[in-house]
Amino acid sequence: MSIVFYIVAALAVGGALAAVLLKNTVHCALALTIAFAGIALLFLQLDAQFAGFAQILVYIGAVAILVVFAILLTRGSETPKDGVYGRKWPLGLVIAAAVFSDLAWAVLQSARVLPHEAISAPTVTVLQIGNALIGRYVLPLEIIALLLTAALIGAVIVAMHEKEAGK
Amino acid sequence: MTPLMSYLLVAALLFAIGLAGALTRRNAILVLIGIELMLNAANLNLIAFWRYGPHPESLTGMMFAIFSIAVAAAEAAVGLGLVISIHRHARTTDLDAINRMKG
Amino acid sequence: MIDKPIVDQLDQVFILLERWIVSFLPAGWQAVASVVLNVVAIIAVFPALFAIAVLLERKGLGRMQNRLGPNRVGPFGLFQPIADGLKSLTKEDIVPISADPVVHFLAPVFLVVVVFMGYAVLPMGRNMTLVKMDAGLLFYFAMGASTELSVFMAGWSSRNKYSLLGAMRAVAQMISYEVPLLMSSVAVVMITGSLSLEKIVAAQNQYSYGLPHWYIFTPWGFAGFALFAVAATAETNRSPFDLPEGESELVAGYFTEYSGFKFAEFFLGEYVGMLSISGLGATLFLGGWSAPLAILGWVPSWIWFFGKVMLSICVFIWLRGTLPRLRQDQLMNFAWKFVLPLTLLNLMVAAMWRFLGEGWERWVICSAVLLIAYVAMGRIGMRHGHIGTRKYRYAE
Amino acid sequence: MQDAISSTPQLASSSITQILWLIPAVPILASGVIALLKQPKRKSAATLAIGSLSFSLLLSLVAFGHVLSSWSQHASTARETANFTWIQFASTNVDLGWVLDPLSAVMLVMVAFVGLLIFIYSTGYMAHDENFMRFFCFLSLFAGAMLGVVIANSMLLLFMCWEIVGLTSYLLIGFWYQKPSAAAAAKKAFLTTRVGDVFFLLGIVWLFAQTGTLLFYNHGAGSMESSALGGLLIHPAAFGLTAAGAIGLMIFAGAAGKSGQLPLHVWLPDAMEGPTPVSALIHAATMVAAGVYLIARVYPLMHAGALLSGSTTSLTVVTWVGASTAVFAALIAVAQNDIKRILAYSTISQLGYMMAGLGMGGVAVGMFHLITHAFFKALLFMGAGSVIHGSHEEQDIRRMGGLRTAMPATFLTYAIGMLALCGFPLLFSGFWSKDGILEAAQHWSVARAPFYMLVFGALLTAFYMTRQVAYIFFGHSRTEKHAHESSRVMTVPLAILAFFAIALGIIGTPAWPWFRAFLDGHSVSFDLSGFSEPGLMMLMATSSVVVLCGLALGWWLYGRAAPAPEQPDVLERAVPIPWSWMRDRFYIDELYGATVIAFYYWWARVADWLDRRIWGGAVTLVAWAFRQWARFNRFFDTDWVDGSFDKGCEELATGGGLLSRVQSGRVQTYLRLLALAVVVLVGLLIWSSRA
Repeated sequence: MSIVFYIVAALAVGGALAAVLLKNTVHCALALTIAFAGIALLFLQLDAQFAGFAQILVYIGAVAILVVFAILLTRGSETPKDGVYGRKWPLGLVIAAAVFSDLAWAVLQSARVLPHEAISAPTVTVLQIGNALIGRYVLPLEIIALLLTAALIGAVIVAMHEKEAGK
Repeated sequence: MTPLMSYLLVAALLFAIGLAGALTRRNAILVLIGIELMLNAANLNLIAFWRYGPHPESLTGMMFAIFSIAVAAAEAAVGLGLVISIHRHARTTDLDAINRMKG
Repeated sequence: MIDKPIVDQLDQVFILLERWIVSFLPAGWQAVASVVLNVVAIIAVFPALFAIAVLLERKGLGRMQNRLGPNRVGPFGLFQPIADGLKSLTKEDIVPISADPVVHFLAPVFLVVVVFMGYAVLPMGRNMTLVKMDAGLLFYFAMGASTELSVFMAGWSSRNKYSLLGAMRAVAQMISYEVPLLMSSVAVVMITGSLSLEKIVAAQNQYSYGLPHWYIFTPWGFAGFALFAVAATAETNRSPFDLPEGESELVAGYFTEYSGFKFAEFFLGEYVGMLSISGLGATLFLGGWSAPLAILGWVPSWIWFFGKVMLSICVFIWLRGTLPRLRQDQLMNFAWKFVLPLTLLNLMVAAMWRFLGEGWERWVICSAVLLIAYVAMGRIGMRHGHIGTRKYRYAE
Repeated sequence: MQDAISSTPQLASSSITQILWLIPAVPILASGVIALLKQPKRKSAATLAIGSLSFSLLLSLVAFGHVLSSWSQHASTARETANFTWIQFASTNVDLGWVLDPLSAVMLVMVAFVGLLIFIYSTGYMAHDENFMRFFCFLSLFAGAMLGVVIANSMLLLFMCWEIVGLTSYLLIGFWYQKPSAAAAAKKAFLTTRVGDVFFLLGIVWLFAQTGTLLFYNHGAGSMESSALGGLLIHPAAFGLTAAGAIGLMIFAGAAGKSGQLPLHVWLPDAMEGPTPVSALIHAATMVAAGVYLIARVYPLMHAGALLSGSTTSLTVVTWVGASTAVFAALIAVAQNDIKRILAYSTISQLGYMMAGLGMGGVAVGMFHLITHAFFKALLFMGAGSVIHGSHEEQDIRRMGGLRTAMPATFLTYAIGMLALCGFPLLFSGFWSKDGILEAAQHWSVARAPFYMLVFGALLTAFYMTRQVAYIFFGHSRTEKHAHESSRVMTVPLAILAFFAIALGIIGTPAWPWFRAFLDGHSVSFDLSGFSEPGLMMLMATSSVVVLCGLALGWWLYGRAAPAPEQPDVLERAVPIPWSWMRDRFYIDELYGATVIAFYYWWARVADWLDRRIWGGAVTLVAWAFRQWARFNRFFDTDWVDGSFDKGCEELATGGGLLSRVQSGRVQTYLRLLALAVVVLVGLLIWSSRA
């Protein structure tokens, strides 16, 4: 496997670990963006250009900012006095480990089935994606449109300042 | 180790890390972060399978990933909105303290 | 007529140069070398442009404000940028104690990196793009979107009320203007049918009766360019939208706590961002490296590209000198209630434009729709704005 | 009332039959009005009662005249009936109706006339009694009921009036209910007559079942007419009796009860507790006569199928009962000291005579003695009443005496009555009516014994009456209380009755047997040849001799040497044992007491024991069973059904509790569970795909 994959994978996993383990919430958020970047690179490495750029645009561009905003708004930046982790954190850890072992076991077991050699890189142009979106996946597209507007309005209402709503 | 298996392992690891984050962290936002990570792990899986699947030209995997990204964005927005409103009511984002929905 | 090959050679001078240099290296390294060479070229050219821009801005503003501007250092103040650069390098780099050292340090670096990443896809001349990417525009906007993060990192890490407030304002502004920026460029994509910038320029590089097919000369194109310009200025925190580092109340906005080289980096990041956004604007609406007139075809393509970029820089400077600063809520209202709706409308008009077919009807209809919408939105939308004459209250 | 007038074949029903029902109705109506009057209206009550009875008397006389005229024209039994259907069941009709024939006409006149006299007498007698109103109310009710019995053509109507008569006798005997002895006597009278009435009712029902009709005379379809009688004869009943005979005996039992014949006579002497007019009217003249009248009315039934000897078994029984009663009662009367008890026993013995007369000589003989007896017995009772009244409520003859001078009028009328009762030859009615009976007894083919018993009875009658008169009127007064003569309102009816005691004999002499002809419905003419019948003169001689011997014996024992007040009776000294038997009424009461009453008590105790132990036990048992069942139900319901239900709910609740703990409200717990579930599922998947 190419060196690049290891580097990028390490970047993503490291970012994720940092995001989970760091004390300061803002640092976690930034670590998260690194993880997102790592994953985007993985996408690119898998020749999914559009997905990678979309990932960068959506996650790093919007979600990260959103998370940071949320942190600031809820004064999460001050480190909580009674420890960062929840009460029964070891249980969580154990369960996460169990899940990972399951998944890993599944992957390893199915080694025989998975294809070995990398197939020729499919040249995916944006045009094809456009056609696919409008052609085969027009319904999901419309639904996603609807979902996004609903989420937009919903988020606004949920977070609206109580005063207006309370009037 | 085929490339696909490595990708899948990375995705599984990411998923586990996200889950650990979600389960252990006290702050609500960090739980959301954990969830975002899990979603990304899933996307990675999708793209990996698409890439090493039998006929990648059908674009299903990638399209699916793209839609999942869109949905995840929406979900993040709503989730954070909720966290903010909870914070306004309960003055805290500590998940252990927020148990008003107790049965 | 001048010999075709000479023009071409002149046109492709940089590419030929690069190829010549790379040929010295062993085969294995050539690919890497060419990439490195290109990157080095970009990193060299655009900071230089930055220096010129800074000089131009200070001289231009001065002239606008009826004063000379810097003319001490070198003839007519030409070496002022070099002086500034030296100054920033030598200045002491103070980091507040309470600041978060890692993030504080990373913010400017991240900003510069991300901004320069944007240049990878810009077509500076005929087949002079670093990476000929199919979804080039998308890549550009992906990189563009990351700048906000660095602004936030800067603002927050310096643990200073003003800087945090400034960062928040900047981020809010950049986010709200990012959507119209994207939407107006989407119109262009819709017409050309591809995200790759080369195709877009190629589409505009045709001439009929000597006039180029630039998008700006179409109703939706003109509206699109106008909105793009507005969004671009907001995106780079320039002139009317430079609230974040509004000197009067927020000292220097999110980079108040920065000094020395990090301050210079922010400055660099800002101007390079301005250059890249104007480059994009040129490629999208002004035909990139295509000549304004058919007959001027012999002039090398990159000259046209850099000419247009410098022209837009002058416009930026001109705007900075004339327009007053907008208040935050006016800014936001303007974005969400005027610019965004118009861009969406512009998308529709572009669609109409594409399906109405040749002929004068589509000109009339499209322009009519756009004009009406502009007037209506302007009057209705902005009525409560009552930007009237300023009234002074003298102390009694 | 649906008035279906049905005339006998002989005569179309005249207007008098139409209104015959008024005779009983008016006195009953009067009694109703008196009952509703307010207390102090004494005079109006008396006038109302006497007025109503006099109206009935008048109407009876008219009816008598009518029958007399129709008899004289057609020289056959003039019978008119008026019948109607009272209730109509599905197929059978309950018919009521009244009949006017010589028998009922005579009785109507007798009852009304005697009743009226007694009413007038009792206004004087009861003047001082505060329950004057009530007395007259009961009396007029009694008179009405008695008249009803007389005219009844339907067995049911007769029975109804019969019961009302029984009721009024109870009420009048127990008139002074404060006295416990009066109340006991009333109850005794009522119960004993009821015993008789039970058989009477059974007879009625049997008759009705057999003949299908209640009416006596109904144009040939009546029960007393030949067609029905024929049917009755062919039906065999128990003990070799024909149906007719059996029914006749049953009806005779009812009559015996009412008329105080041997087995059921015990109530009559005790009935003397009632006021004297009551005794006079009811226990001398009318009510006791009702039994005899009843037998006369159903005579055709009893006489049906008479063999050659002219007598059926039922009539033989009647005769024997009558004769034995006559002798038995006379014996007891000899040893009595109470003035009214002596008369009561003499009534019983005379009734025995009437029954014997009916049994042997037929309706006319019996009825003639009944009529004459009614008059002189009423006279004797009212005389005794005036004596008691006079001697300030003193009833024991041993403490009376010498009233001959104190109460001359009463003495004179009483003497006439006594002589008529004994049957003093030729002059008095008693002689002729008793002679008829003796003549019938003589010719009775079945046996000679009754004749000798009746002759001995006549002797005894003469003896105890002279004893009584001697004790009361002759000798010197044995008490210091000064007796005084009764007022005119009491002595006048005595005189009238005395006249009739003498006069009535005429209509029954053999020379001019008017009464027999009238009743039997054939012509009669006055011819002395009647006397010339063989053995008649011999019979009259023997009876006269017997009577005179009785009188002489009586006068010899009591008349001459007025018995000393406190000494025991002359006869008692002579024959103490039989005397005590006779005085104590041959211990019949004690006999009954020992047998019937004892049985009754025993049976009551048994019934009580049964009731408490057996039925009570059964009921408690059932109750107990139900309680157990209820307890089991409750157990089943609460412990088992509810119990299991509650337990189920508890389980649910605890389960719910556990489950709710899972919903801890903390998001992360949910996430953990989710993840755990995934792990488990994947584990399962792997495990299952292992094979």
